[in-house]
Amino acid sequence: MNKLHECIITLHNLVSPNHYRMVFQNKELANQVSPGQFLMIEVSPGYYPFLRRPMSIERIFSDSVSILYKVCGEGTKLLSTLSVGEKINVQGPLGNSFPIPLDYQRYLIIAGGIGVAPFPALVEKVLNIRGIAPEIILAGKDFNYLLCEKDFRQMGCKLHLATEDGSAGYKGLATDLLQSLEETEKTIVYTCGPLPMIKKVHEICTQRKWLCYASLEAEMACGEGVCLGCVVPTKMEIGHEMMACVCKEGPIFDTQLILWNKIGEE
Amino acid sequence: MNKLHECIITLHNLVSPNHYRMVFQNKELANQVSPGQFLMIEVSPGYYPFLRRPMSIERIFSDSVSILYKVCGEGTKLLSTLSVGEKINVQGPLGNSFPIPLDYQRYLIIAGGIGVAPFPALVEKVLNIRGIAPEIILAGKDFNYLLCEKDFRQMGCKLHLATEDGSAGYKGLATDLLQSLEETEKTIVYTCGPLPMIKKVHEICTQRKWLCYASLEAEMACGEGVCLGCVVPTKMEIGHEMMACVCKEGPIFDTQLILWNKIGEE
Amino acid sequence: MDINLQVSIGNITLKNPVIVASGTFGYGEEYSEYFDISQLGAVTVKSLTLRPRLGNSPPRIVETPAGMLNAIGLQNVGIETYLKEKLPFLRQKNCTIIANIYGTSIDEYEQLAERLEKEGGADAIEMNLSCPNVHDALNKYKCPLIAQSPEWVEKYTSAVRSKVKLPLIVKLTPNVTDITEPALSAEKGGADAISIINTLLGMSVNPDTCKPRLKNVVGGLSGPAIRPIAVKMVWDVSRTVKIPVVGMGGICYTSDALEFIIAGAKAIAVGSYLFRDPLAPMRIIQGLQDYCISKNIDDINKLVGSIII
Amino acid sequence: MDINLQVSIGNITLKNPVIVASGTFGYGEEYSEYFDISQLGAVTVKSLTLRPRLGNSPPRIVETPAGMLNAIGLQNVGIETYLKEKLPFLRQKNCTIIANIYGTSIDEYEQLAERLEKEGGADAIEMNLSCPNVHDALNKYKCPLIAQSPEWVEKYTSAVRSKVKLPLIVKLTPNVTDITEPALSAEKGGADAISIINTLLGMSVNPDTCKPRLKNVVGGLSGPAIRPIAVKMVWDVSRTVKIPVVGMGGICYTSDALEFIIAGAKAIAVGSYLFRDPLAPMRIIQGLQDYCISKNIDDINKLVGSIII
Ligand SMILES: Cc1cc2nc3c(=O)[nH]c(=O)nc-3n(C[C@H](O)[C@H](O)[C@H](O)COP(=O)(O)OP(=O)(O)OC[C@H]3O[C@@H](n4cnc5c(N)ncnc54)[C@H](O)[C@@H]3O)c2cc1C
Ligand SMILES: Cc1cc2nc3c(=O)[nH]c(=O)nc-3n(C[C@H](O)[C@H](O)[C@H](O)COP(=O)(O)OP(=O)(O)OC[C@H]3O[C@@H](n4cnc5c(N)ncnc54)[C@H](O)[C@@H]3O)c2cc1C
Ligand SMILES: Cc1cc2nc3c(=O)[nH]c(=O)nc-3n(C[C@H](O)[C@H](O)[C@H](O)COP(=O)(O)O)c2cc1C
Ligand SMILES: Cc1cc2nc3c(=O)[nH]c(=O)nc-3n(C[C@H](O)[C@H](O)[C@H](O)COP(=O)(O)O)c2cc1C
Ligand code: FES
Ligand code: FES
Repeated sequence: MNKLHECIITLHNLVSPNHYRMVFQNKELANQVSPGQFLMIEVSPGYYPFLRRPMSIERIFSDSVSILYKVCGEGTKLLSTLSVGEKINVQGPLGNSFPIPLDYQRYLIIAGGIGVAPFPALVEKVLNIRGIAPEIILAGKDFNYLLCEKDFRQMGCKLHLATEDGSAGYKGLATDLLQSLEETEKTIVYTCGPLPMIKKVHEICTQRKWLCYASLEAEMACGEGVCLGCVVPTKMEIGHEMMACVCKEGPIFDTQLILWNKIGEE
Repeated sequence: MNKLHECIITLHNLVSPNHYRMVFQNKELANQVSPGQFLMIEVSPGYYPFLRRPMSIERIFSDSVSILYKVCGEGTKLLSTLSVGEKINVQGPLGNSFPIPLDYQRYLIIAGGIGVAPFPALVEKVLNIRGIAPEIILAGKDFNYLLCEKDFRQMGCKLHLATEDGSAGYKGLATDLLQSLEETEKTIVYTCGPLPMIKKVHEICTQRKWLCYASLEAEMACGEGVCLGCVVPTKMEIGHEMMACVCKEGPIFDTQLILWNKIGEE
Repeated sequence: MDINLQVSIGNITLKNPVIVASGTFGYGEEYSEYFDISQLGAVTVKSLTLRPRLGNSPPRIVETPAGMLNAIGLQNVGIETYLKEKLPFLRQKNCTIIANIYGTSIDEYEQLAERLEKEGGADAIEMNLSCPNVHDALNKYKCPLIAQSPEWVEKYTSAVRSKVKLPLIVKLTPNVTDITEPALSAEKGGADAISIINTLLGMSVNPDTCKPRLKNVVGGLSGPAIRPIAVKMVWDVSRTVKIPVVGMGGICYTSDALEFIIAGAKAIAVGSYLFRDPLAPMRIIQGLQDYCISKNIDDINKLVGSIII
Repeated sequence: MDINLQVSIGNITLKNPVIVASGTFGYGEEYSEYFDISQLGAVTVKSLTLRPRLGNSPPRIVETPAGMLNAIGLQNVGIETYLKEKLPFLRQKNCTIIANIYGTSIDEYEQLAERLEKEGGADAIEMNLSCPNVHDALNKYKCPLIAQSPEWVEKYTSAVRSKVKLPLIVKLTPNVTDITEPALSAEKGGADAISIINTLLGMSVNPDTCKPRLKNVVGGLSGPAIRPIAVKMVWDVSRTVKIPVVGMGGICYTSDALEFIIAGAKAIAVGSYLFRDPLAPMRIIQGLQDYCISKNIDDINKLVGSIII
């Protein structure tokens, strides 16, 4: 199995202010990936920047893969300057993927901002193996940042929108919306977004005894569990604290296993 | 006078294997430059590479300037990936320019390989102020590397070609051709190319008592005489050795002033 | 032309001079999915300690210009788990193994070395006397390293030397006034080779929060940024000691490896650049071969220290 | 909001904390074509010696990853030509002048300082005890620097201190085991400030020729590559001494300057990055102003050493 892929960029669009979608073609890669996994992308040749950039897999096509990203620093800025037809070196697939237990009727996704990135692929897979469209709480700063809304609708998902400024859907946070959802059904939750949001989702799920999986972020160097740079404190080993690599044991974690009290306030 | 210019690339062509011509537009810059001067070019944003790249001015147009360059390392490779329409940050004009004394009938240029770069602008200027077309010895590895040949012909120059493999013109070196030229006329020589060639041209000119100006190269950081990184040992100050900055006191030097015995074999 | 790429360190012979650096290759499993790791001159494993270590709290890494800071804090499985769970894989792959060890006392280094020798856990031992990311609470940010004291270097080295026959490589820190002093001490102590450089102490601050970017505040700088410093130290040390030098610090391409070898390194190690390009060591092995052919050099050992001043 | 950007060093006040580093700004003439240099906190001139110096043979510079090596060898016009030909320009431009001096003995430093004070040649003196690019023929490549010996640092500093009243800044080298030692010595010797860091020793080899890329073999590494090392040393020193620290090493952007200030630097200097962007200091002055506004800080001095550990 080869994990270093030369891909060809086949689409590269601005999808909302500062956010891009890139599709790149490589059949070998496309055939290996699962929802929840990520890629380490070389944004430019040479040493600037020195490290690759981790990006979630947004969607998986027959011979290509898409990512959805936000320009926040130099690396993503360089990425955004690449053109269709150019080659890009992609390492992956890396990390684990979303578990999809079959004994649920309600699959609930809570996505904040660019945290939506790994979910289109997840929705497709849940549809595929369960025939059920996940329910989604989609939150963002304002209506511009409710990414993938149309895609989710086309996939038949029930959507709950929230914006901080009220420019679309509920005015407030994703977690407020979550609080207001019915508790009755047996529900599995998937979440990704800012850490405080994930933590709050975890707390609500704990109260409700809902299983909750979060896709975490950490600064990464190798993406392969080698450098031990991307750890998060967990109780994955029984009896004592264990530093788990977000890139290897994650990025998807059962939020019950995370030692929340050991994670800094940022 | 502003020396930092945002220019727009208006033309960027491969002119022979590994050699490119780039034209960029900036009226302010175009109005300031003289033949022989050079520019410090930012080949990419960020730190890679850290320094600008020095490039001679090939031709001067009413609102733009051209350079002719050879891809040899990372910097020039990056430069070659830029597209028409993109912006490029250019510092200049820098350094001195070719002196054009009026009391000569014969202006002789000896150019080796990419060393031809500063001469199209010089030819135009000599034509302009003297109405005489310089005579040119143009040398290269093979016929591919006789750059600007057509341009010089169009300008009316008498050309002597030399290639190492004999694929065009005389088979051998520029300096062999120089040796074979007539000694009679009062001649001023301009040269640029590999250092051993320049040195040999200097020796021949010394024998013949011809005034000889060479455009020198040195690794440069500032291009402004500030870092003192680009020096060449000279006798520009009478009585003792003086380290002259190629970027400030040069790049054009009267070859009589260079302390050739202090210049390493490379 | 038949090119000899083999080099010797102590009484072992490496297939070629290209090693992978401790802490950047785990215990070999991950990157064996990328290439046949038995092709390497040697694999240096992540620093081993007597007991497993949790390491520092995150964030542990920050990218910097042409490099990175790390403050892993020697998270590792501990020697016993290494011997039980990691070693068999490396042996099965037929790797030449350099076991990097870290102890908090001479006694711990001795125990680690003896245990490794007894269990056949390594083909050579690298003593990490220079990890910048562990420190006692009392002296929290000054972190004096053993390798900063020539006297201690000699003591530690000779202690371990007296306990094991395995080739002994001593890994030094660049955070010193004169690298030749601890190098000479290591040689005196009986080391078979010096490996330089470990990381340079550094830090980075986030102006938005006014906090250090590393939870541990201080970390070790690696990557191409430090290469000129490393090459200079290799040159200094290789002219000073008689034992071989293993050079590392920012090696990415063949030309970088050549810089170190020509400056005096008998072997070289690829470190952080593995994170960018896991195939870098293989490219370098091929590149060294090609270079020798193009320069008509039949034995890479002839290149070692061939710098012309 | 009215923001105070003024900072004091010894008994002088700089308009703002942004200085330009010695050897990267000449004597001010060249870059005054790019911007109004009187806007700078101060201009540090290229190291001055008693007599003019020719400097080293070329090549003197090599680009490296995110940085450069230089081995200029203190080429300069000498103090007398400085006073006659360079000083008037700086005075006419109304610059705050830091004169950087280099001597080969205590006596030379004293003479230089006295001459400067007598002729009004500077508003502050920076003693360069840390130039890596000058060495006597005997000890050609070891080049021990004054700043590598805390004892000598104190001697040199106190000698000059006793001769002049001008604010005295002592510039130290990062090529030491513990930077706080020479810093404490400089403070004891009567320095008004410490400036760190000078360049790190480094070298580069051309594999094609097997020769060093610098004629002088060894040079000093500067640029963003070394920034994390510099920030760490600024943090170390500023917690140790009571006098102000002038921070430098790879500063390119406002955020870099802020790293140093938050880590403990009262003023900062832009060095090699000037070669890339001569306007960098002006951008940083503006950037500091903007940062203070956005953070509601009315006095930049409140930011100095404000790091939260
Ligand atoms: C498993 C995983 C999946 C991700 N998926 C996506 C995605 O699908 N879309 C998207 O827009 N972003 C995603 N991110 C975040 C993305 O990697 C960062 O935004 C990006 O690396 C920033 O790079 P930069 O050079 O633009 O920013 P800079 O701030 O200049 O980067 C400096 C350094 O910090 C690291 N860094 C900065 N922010 C983050 C972050 N949030 N997480 C991890 N490292 C960071 C960079 O990788 C780099 O090493 C993901 C992160 C992880 C760990
Ligand atoms: C005044 C002057 C005018 C020049 N004009 C031209 C021109 O018109 N066309 C052209 O093709 N080249 C010209 N050169 C040479 C050109 O600057 C180099 O080829 C270029 O800098 C190489 O950069 P690189 O990153 O591709 O190579 P690398 O080898 O990767 O560069 C590494 C470092 O060495 C420096 N360097 C490498 N070769 C040279 C060189 N020959 N001269 C100076 N610095 C060098 C680079 O600037 C850089 O700092 C000129 C040089 C000078 C000094
Ligand atoms: C993430 C990381 C972890 C490291 N861990 C160790 C270690 O456990 N033991 C050790 O001796 N060196 C360790 N090092 C240092 C490297 O082995 C090497 O000496 C250093 O990184 C310089 O090489 P480079 O610039 O090629 O990375 C580590 C380096 C990095 C980047
Ligand atoms: C080309 C060059 C010349 C220098 N000359 C001197 C000098 O004469 N005296 C001095 O004290 N420092 C000198 N320095 C060191 C700088 O002042 C500064 O301390 C160092 O470069 C680190 O800052 P930077 O990374 O921003 O360049 C020189 C640096 C460079 C790059
Ligand atoms: S990024 Fe290296 S271990 Fe996760
Ligand atoms: S390049 Fe700086 S002085 Fe010439």
